[in-house]
Amino acid sequence: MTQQPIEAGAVDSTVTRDARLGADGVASGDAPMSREQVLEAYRLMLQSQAIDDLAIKLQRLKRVGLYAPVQGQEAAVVGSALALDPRRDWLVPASREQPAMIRHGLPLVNFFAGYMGRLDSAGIPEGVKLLPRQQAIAAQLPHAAGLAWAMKLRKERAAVMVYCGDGASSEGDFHESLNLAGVMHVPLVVVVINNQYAISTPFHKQTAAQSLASRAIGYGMPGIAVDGNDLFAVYAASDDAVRRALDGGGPTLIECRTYRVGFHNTSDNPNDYREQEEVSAALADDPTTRVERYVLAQGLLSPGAMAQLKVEIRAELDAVQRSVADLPRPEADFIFQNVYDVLPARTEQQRAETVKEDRR
Amino acid sequence: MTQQPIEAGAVDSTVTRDARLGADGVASGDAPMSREQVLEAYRLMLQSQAIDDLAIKLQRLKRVGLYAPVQGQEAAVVGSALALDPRRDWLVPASREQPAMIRHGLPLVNFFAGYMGRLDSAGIPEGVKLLPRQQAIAAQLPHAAGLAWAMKLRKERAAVMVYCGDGASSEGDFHESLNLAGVMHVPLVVVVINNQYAISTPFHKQTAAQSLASRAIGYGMPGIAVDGNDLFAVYAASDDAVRRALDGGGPTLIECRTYRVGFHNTSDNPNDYREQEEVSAALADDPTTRVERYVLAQGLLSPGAMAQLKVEIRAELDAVQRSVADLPRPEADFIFQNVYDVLPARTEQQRAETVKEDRR
Amino acid sequence: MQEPQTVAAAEDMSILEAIRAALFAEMARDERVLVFGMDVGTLGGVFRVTQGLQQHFGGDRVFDTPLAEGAIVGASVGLAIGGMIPVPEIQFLGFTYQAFHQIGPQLARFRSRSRGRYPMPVTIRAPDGGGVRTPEFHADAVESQFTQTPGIKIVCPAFPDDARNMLSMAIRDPDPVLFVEPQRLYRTVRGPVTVRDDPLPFGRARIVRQGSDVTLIAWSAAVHLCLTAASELQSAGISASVLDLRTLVPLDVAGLVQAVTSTGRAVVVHEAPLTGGFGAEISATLHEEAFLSLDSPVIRVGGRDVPYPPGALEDAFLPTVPRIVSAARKAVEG
Amino acid sequence: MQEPQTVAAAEDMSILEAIRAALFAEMARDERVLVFGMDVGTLGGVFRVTQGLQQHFGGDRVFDTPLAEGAIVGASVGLAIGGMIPVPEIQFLGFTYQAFHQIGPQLARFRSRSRGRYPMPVTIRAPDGGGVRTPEFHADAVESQFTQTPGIKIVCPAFPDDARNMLSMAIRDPDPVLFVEPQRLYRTVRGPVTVRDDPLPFGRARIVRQGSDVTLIAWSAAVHLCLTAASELQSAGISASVLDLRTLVPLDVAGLVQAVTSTGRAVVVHEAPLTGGFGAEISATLHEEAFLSLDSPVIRVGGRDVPYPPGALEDAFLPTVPRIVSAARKAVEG
Ligand SMILES: Cc1ncc(C[n+]2csc(CCOP(=O)(O)OP(=O)(O)O)c2C)c(N)n1
Ligand SMILES: Cc1ncc(C[n+]2csc(CCOP(=O)(O)OP(=O)(O)O)c2C)c(N)n1
Ligand SMILES: [Mg+2]
Ligand SMILES: [Mg+2]
Repeated sequence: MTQQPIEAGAVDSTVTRDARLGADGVASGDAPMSREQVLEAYRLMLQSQAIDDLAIKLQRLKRVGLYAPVQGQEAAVVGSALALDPRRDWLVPASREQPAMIRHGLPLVNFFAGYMGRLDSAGIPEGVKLLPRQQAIAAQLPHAAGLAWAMKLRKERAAVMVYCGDGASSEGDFHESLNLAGVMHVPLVVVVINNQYAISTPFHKQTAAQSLASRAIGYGMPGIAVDGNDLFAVYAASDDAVRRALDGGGPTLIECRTYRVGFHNTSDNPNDYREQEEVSAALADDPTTRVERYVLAQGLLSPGAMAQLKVEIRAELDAVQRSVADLPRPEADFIFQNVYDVLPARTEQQRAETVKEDRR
Repeated sequence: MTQQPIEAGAVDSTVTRDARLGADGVASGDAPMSREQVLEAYRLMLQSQAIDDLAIKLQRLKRVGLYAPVQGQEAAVVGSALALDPRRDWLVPASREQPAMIRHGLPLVNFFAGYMGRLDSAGIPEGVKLLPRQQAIAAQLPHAAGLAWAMKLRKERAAVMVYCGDGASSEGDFHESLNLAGVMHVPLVVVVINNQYAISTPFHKQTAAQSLASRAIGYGMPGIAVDGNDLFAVYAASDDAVRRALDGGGPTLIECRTYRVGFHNTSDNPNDYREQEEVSAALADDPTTRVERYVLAQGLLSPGAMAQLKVEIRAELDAVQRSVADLPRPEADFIFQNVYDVLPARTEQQRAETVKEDRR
Repeated sequence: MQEPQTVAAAEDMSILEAIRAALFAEMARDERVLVFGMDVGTLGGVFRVTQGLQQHFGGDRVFDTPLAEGAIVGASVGLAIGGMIPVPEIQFLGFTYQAFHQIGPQLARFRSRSRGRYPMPVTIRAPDGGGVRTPEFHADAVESQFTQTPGIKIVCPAFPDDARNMLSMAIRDPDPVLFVEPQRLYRTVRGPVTVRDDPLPFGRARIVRQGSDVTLIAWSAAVHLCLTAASELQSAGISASVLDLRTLVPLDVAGLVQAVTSTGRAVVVHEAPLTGGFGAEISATLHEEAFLSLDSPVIRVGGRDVPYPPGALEDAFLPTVPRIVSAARKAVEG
Repeated sequence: MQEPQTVAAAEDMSILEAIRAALFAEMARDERVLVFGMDVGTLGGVFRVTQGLQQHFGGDRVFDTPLAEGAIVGASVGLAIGGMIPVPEIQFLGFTYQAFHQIGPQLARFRSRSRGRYPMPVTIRAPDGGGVRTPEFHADAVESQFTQTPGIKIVCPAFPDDARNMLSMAIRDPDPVLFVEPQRLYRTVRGPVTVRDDPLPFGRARIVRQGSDVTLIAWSAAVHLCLTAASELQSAGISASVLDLRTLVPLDVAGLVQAVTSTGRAVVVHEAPLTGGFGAEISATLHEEAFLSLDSPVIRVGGRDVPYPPGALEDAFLPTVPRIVSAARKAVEG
């Protein structure tokens, strides 16, 4: 063992891609997505913006508790999720990947029911290969590694895509699960949405690393950093990674560099910790606008059809939201459901008490 | 932020050193250590072997509880520790760095008292800049990062060296503390003793990474992998890292590749999980033998003086061991000492009870 | 349970202001005191508890850390060894889960492991508790989990005055302290704060309301539920004492026994799930120490034995005033 | 508390053999069962509990993992979602500290968080307990810490028969189970093992010795201390029952009450530090549920409220037979 040659510098597994869809909406090289895919992506990005707007409005009306907007990260989230086949692959969200969850099969009603406290309707339907949002930062990563491991053990041809943030990359769970995924060589795609902030903490206070993708080398997997505002670059990297996973090539780490344009969540005020100029710069490079320009330039939609689409999206959401508002609120004993397969006797007694108290 | 250029591959911070002191005991290039340092190292390595032998013997006689030998790792442990100035720098051990702890100032009596249950005498004396051994794998790493941070905040010119194993590199604590050390840019030297095993688990089941040093890039610090059986290579890398730390250059990760020749500890039997050939190969490249050949070839010691030295070392240890055996065993209420500055009333009552019971 | 001498005139503050005042005072008093954690620096904390500290004391003494609770606590151990007095914040007590291995087994034991060489003057601050419809984990009141790892003290103030003085005491304490801040009360409970220079040591419970029929025992936000319940009980002709435990470790066994002996009946209230909650310790202790003075068994009112639910349902989970009132009635009337 | 029907003849086994037999049986019965953790594969575990499993079932079903407890438990969550039945080993219960954030807040809550979509048929095996002079952490009996995170069951067998049957039950249980193995008893306690195909559900305590003056309550290794103490008490003219709790969650409240009512006196014994230990829960529950049947208060005998000491001093820390005997005398004689 001591005789093994000392490596002449570890091999750098970080690959970098050139920009594919620039801020001007012009694609360099062949588009990695079909026209249908581009339109699906565009629709999802628009829908994401509309959901942000609606959920924030509902939060202000106290009909939604807390909401964390996607704004600015649409290309990163949508471009990666589109590389999955929802009937085949699994999606493991952190807590800011709304369009990915919906694209993967979470019905809009269930989605809004979750935010609006209609808990009986808020579950993930049977058959939808999706995990619930995770509120403990990075805790979903080992789950995803284990799930990918299960796919491998069962010889199911399926990939697992898991999301986390730049902040999450500092947690022990990040490290332990990527290392495990590497050594078990499981079909996992880790998408780090590096939006430059963890609440108020900027990326340069999160780590001294130049890139998070560079961590891949320490886990023996390929890593790639892409412009997270470039739909095509994100999709191409994700598609590569999913294919590799399906072909037994093991896990991949993808870092999408983007920017959290909005507040951290509805109880945050970013003016307390960052300059407006920074936000303006990011706003000037809105990822959806890039796609919109492309869609128009390529004639995928006419300006009229585009305007129509936006109206439709908002109308649909509003209808859903109104139908959710009509759903019943959960009974008090909801909290005892699904704690165990069969409630322990003592807890069953607490349930009975709760029901009685609630009736009073 | 999204406008920042996507890096053309992250810079690889892993530097590799050529062998300095080969298996034949011949140094290539200038020796990085003075004659006195080589002799000090040689003595410490011999002493480490003698401690292994004695402690294992005492364990078999049930006078020591459990012992984890250093055998095979002497160059890695001694070469790194020698780069420290014990009056200036701090040493944070894992649990298999006996010669480093002794070199850093832990008196032999206290050392043996710890293993032999003479707890009243087993402490680290005031002024010795050393932490106790750590039984929770990797838990010492954030302590060391914090300690180095304190040095920086206090503007003390001091480095902190912390040890951990290849197994430890998989724990979340490893990641969290290296990332913290990187971003706080603290004077820390992390020495990973990669002895190829964590109990029975070989390195290739621990991680898919080619090198642990390669992880440094993900924390924004320099990383270096050295032949851990090469005293000069280990020393040179450690000395560089300590200097960098003292000069405000931040942390360094050093991976020493070596081999755990002995059992994991006195209750382990390595024949259950590895081939004898592998051990024989490692035995054939004993790091102390390398130094011994060098010492003889350079005429630093005559064969007679060398034999004499070995006798002296064993005699000293035996005397210490016998004097420790004469020390009193701790009283039952030792367990209540140092739990708090002042014991809570209820615990004080337990202490009184314990004393009473013990007298019965 | 007599309070010591006052050294400054009382000032009206919220709990949040009281905590901030203590941080300012201790940082000014001792330059070894450091405040750090996620978002505590530039932002001043997600609740703005640490607002102004970084501007006042500089980025070397008040800083934002990476998102890693284990490292925040683990680094505190090293900072303490290096001569500093760390006051780390864990953003919510429910994220001490991530640092659990560095709290009980490391921070709490380092004095003992090092045979006294390295005391740990570290104060971990963390908000907890329900009633404010936070997302999952943000309300988990898991203080009792730290009572199984001796070496750490657990302080749970319910009033601005205690928050102010006990945080100062915690920071000056040579031992580690978990300082739990009731987030629901941060801005809603105001009261007079009198800075004490030589406060009583930890481990003194306080009677915050005198009564003769039953003693309601609580700490943290639940103290205020008990006060409300006591008022309701008063209207029903039941006179209830309220005992604020203030610290779980050290536990004021004598104070507990005295308070309960005077009424012969007790109800203990906490937000954590009932089973394994610290109410069990209080009940067991009281039965051991005051069995003959008890006219009826100590009744516990806790959270339900289920995971903390989504905000919309937290009232079904939490101890409520009606539940406390009916437990007290049961204690008194059988 | 009647035991169900036998389906195979009794065989004499150690606890270790019983556990291994259960693993073999469940892996053979259901190919979704996976065994993994540190050193469980090639080596067969540091105690050799899993010896032979990898040879028999192959490296895909029995494997060594990296040294990361959080990932071991966290991956189990994902493996369960993916349709497997994970039986991870944590090398010692004292290293569940490192996985704490993945056990209570994740594994235990996943069924509830996913509204029933993802049940968690995961059994975490971990040895614990003192008396064998292990290094720090290796003896920590921290089972009570998991009683504050509902959703997980806690099983603590003391006899080979229970170890065998309850491990099978745990693996077949759709909910997560923490299965605590008393390392001190692994090879020292032997007894008949009868494989039951349809065992009683969890949550049934068992009277392992009948007596009339006092009930000694315990689980895990402490049951055997209580049996020894009961023999000693017998010589002194005191007739003691011993109740083996077997599971902490679910808790057999009815069985507890019945066992204690019949003697009117109780002592509860555990290895964890006294304060916040599960003995408090037992005591509180008994007082709540059986106050009028108690002739004297429930007495707790636990570990001392200090960190687990080095091996040489563990007897000063642990509950011992003399301490149990004198507690029982006090319960009986006042
Ligand atoms: C373990 C844990 N620690 C702290 C928090 C509080 N918290 C919620 S979001 C957040 C920042 C997350 O940053 P990042 O991972 O970059 O994701 P982003 O919010 O940018 O999408 C923090 C600290 C938490 N939820 N979980
Ligand atoms: C947190 C934790 N998990 C598990 C163990 C049990 N254990 C003791 S030593 C060891 C292997 C350590 O391997 P490595 O870090 O390579 O150090 P080495 O023993 O090779 O020096 C393990 C798993 C432990 N002590 N701490
Ligand atoms: Mg972020
Ligand atoms: Mg090793």
